[in-house]
Amino acid sequence: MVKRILAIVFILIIGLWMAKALDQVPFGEDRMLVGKYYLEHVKEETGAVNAVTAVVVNYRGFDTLGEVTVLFIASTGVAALLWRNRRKRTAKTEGSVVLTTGARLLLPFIMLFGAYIFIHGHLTPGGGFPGGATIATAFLFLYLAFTVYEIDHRIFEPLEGLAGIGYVTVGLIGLAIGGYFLFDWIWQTWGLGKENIGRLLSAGFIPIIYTLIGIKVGTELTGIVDNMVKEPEEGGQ
Amino acid sequence: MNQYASLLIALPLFSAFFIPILKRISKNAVMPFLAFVTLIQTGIAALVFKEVYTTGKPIIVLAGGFKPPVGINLYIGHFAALFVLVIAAVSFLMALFSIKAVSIEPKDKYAMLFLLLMLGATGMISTGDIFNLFVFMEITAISAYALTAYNKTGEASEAALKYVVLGGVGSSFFLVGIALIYGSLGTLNMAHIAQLAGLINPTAAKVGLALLIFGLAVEAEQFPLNAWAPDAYQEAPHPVTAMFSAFVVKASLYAIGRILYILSAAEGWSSILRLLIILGTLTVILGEMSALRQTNVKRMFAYSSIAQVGLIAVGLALGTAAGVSASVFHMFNHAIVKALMFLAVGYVAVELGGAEIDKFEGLGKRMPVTAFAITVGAISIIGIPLFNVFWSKIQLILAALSAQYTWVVALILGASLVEATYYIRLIHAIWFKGEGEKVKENTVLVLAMLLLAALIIVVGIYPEPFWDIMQKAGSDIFDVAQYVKNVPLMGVNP
Amino acid sequence: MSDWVAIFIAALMVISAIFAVEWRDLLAAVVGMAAVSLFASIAFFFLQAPDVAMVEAAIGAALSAAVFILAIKRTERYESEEESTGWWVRW
Amino acid sequence: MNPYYFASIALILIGFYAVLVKRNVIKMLVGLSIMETGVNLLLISVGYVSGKSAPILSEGITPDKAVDPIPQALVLTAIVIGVATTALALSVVINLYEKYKTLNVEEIRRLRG
Repeated sequence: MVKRILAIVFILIIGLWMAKALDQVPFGEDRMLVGKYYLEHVKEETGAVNAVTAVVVNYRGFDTLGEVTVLFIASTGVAALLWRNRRKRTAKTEGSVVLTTGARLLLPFIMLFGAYIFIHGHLTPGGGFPGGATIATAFLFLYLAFTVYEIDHRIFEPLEGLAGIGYVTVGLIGLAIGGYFLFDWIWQTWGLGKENIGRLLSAGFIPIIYTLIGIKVGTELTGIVDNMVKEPEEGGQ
Repeated sequence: MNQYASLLIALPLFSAFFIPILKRISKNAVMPFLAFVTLIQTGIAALVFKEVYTTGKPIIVLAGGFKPPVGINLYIGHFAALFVLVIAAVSFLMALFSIKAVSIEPKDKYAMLFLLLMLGATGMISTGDIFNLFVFMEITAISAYALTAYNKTGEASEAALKYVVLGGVGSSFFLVGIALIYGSLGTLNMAHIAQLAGLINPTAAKVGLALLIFGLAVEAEQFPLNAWAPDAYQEAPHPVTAMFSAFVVKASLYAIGRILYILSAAEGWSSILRLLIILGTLTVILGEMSALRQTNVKRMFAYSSIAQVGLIAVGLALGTAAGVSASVFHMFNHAIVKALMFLAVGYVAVELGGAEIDKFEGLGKRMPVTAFAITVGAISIIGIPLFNVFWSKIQLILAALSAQYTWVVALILGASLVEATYYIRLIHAIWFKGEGEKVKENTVLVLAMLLLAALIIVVGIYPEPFWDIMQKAGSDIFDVAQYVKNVPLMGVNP
Repeated sequence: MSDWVAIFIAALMVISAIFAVEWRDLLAAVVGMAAVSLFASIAFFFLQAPDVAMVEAAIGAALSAAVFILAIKRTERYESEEESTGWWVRW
Repeated sequence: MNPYYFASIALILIGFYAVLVKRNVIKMLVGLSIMETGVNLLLISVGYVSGKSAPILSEGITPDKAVDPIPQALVLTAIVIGVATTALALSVVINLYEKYKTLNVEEIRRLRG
């Protein structure tokens, strides 16, 4: 009990301290500096309508590369930590009829929807991350519905690696063509799609990168789920 | 041409993504591939180092071709060039060691995590953007969590869990700090922040800076948040321990120094300096006291490492150019010494099956070269003249004296005395106790250890050229005006 | 008007967070956590951040809760009662 | 004080409380997740400008009518990083439970001093 009170006092001190500092950053005021630059130049410099996407993929592309890497580390780490000689799924009961048929029927639609989200990332809210998560949800449904279902590791792991290699390669092509790593060569050097800003075929390499991210995020999250579901067999260590 | 320095980031990433495909072709190729990639990385880092130190100008890598503060830039100045080389070289040696030391499956995952740990530290040191620093810190931290738990024993999982919990709290605090700084300045680029630092609201700056330092203190092993360090050092695979001590900590310490000095124009900044100096002092005292009562040598070295890191933090917080340069010198020396010592101890643990102190009895007769390496490292870290750490400790003392912190001098001398106690106990056990059969030592590892030991002695005998390099690297952190001038900021001004 | 909406969402978030921390049944706690994420995602919509709202709903609420539930399935479901005395994260 | 600011600080503190006081490992990770949600909410609130709309520049929304896009980009990154940490931590917990058959941290203190 003493400890709990101590903890609460300590936490309240931190809270007051943060609140005092936040008072100096009033809510709802316009303090944009670099943000204003982004909003004013986003269409001509990247061709994207959704400024957040342009910031994520173009202006702060390094962050996104790092973010994809973090997810890659997580999926690799989960696979490394839960690695055993022999593993299998131990669920006993099949899902109900609704779940099994639903999962079978809905799978292509959910995947199409995920693909739609990440291809339209430069126009509407969304992008590679929610798109990939949607695809992973489809596989999660399959795992819940069928007791013996398992993804094909010979396809998934290399696909994950290939998507990552694709991202780095797009960046390196930018280095070769434009002289900068992650340079948007499609938009800034070739000028493709300048006339249809606001339609699908525009915004330089954003759709390409978001497709790669979508595939990567989808496979990685599915891999994490797969590793969490399978339990070690008796005696297999 | 300078943009090709971005290969420092691109190469490890590309290789890590390539390993799942390589595994399909040949499983045995993974570890040699790891050594090969780190060797190439060392080559690129050496080229970058040569470029920076011959021209005297930093290399600025612009991601996506946007000028800062609009785009993210990498700033490879004198400090970053030096430490990127240290990181790559240590990684190469540890990759060689991994071939021998890592026997637990899945090795391909180990290789990926290894490369990404190296990538994260490289990125932390070279980035010029405060949020990008966070991303690279998380890359480093998350691969470090996974590598800590890699042995899959109960103790390793426990150590990793401590690390995850502290790291998660730290990264949340770091983000709150970023929110405060961004909220009051509207920019994330470090040079731009430094340029506008005079305008920042003092309360927001103080709290934000303190939160950023607390966030980084987890990785930098400063006092209240370093409970994970001894456990993780003890339980991680041996090459990984050496990497933690040699450069993961150093990268975070650099980040603390950089963030501290870019906001030096803010009002009330010196109170943060005082906070950091107190944290560093407590870290030194507690680290040395705990090291005294350890029986596991790896854990003892871990506490010793924590104490040295505390000294570096104290040096960074002195607030003078001499203090920062001395800190950088100490970082460099400590990186070499601890890489050598953890390599040697790990090798002993692999060969003799454990790192308890009784395994070290008679080591002088059983594994003479390894014993010699440990002895050189121990003597050096105590601060005996003609070894490298002596010079950095002297420089730290001089800097503390000129900054009027006499008690820091007492702290450094006292720490050296305590170190002498426990290291001499270890040396005694190695050379004057016990007997045993001779173990055949691996040629590659012997060469690696002799190389590092030779480097220690060379720095110890000819410190001047190295001290010149360190002064340049130190002023790279301290001289913020020059830093702002070096970064090609485009005029986005309030 | 929008002030009241903000206060309402904020209160919901705080209440679900308190429940998530205090419930002894870990599954319920995870559901509480997912509820915090969902309300946060609604708050993001009101704060004009639809991209973030989508990611928070898809990743922060759904997948992270799923991963938690899978982990609970492989460990145990109820938190033990006793109160501890020491600080865990220390040397 | 603004309700969103209040909620984000409250979430951070509640999460931190769980990490400090709770002895159940999964409960601590729930606390960390709540903390991360609070931080994300704080970042978005800092970037909000009252009376402006989302930074998607179609259908007559001009640059001076949109909120700051940077915090939103940052939070996208932060959410993904948070999930990555959580997943990794949970696999550590699974390993821990296999070895010790308990989730109580007081019972799994093997590493001391």
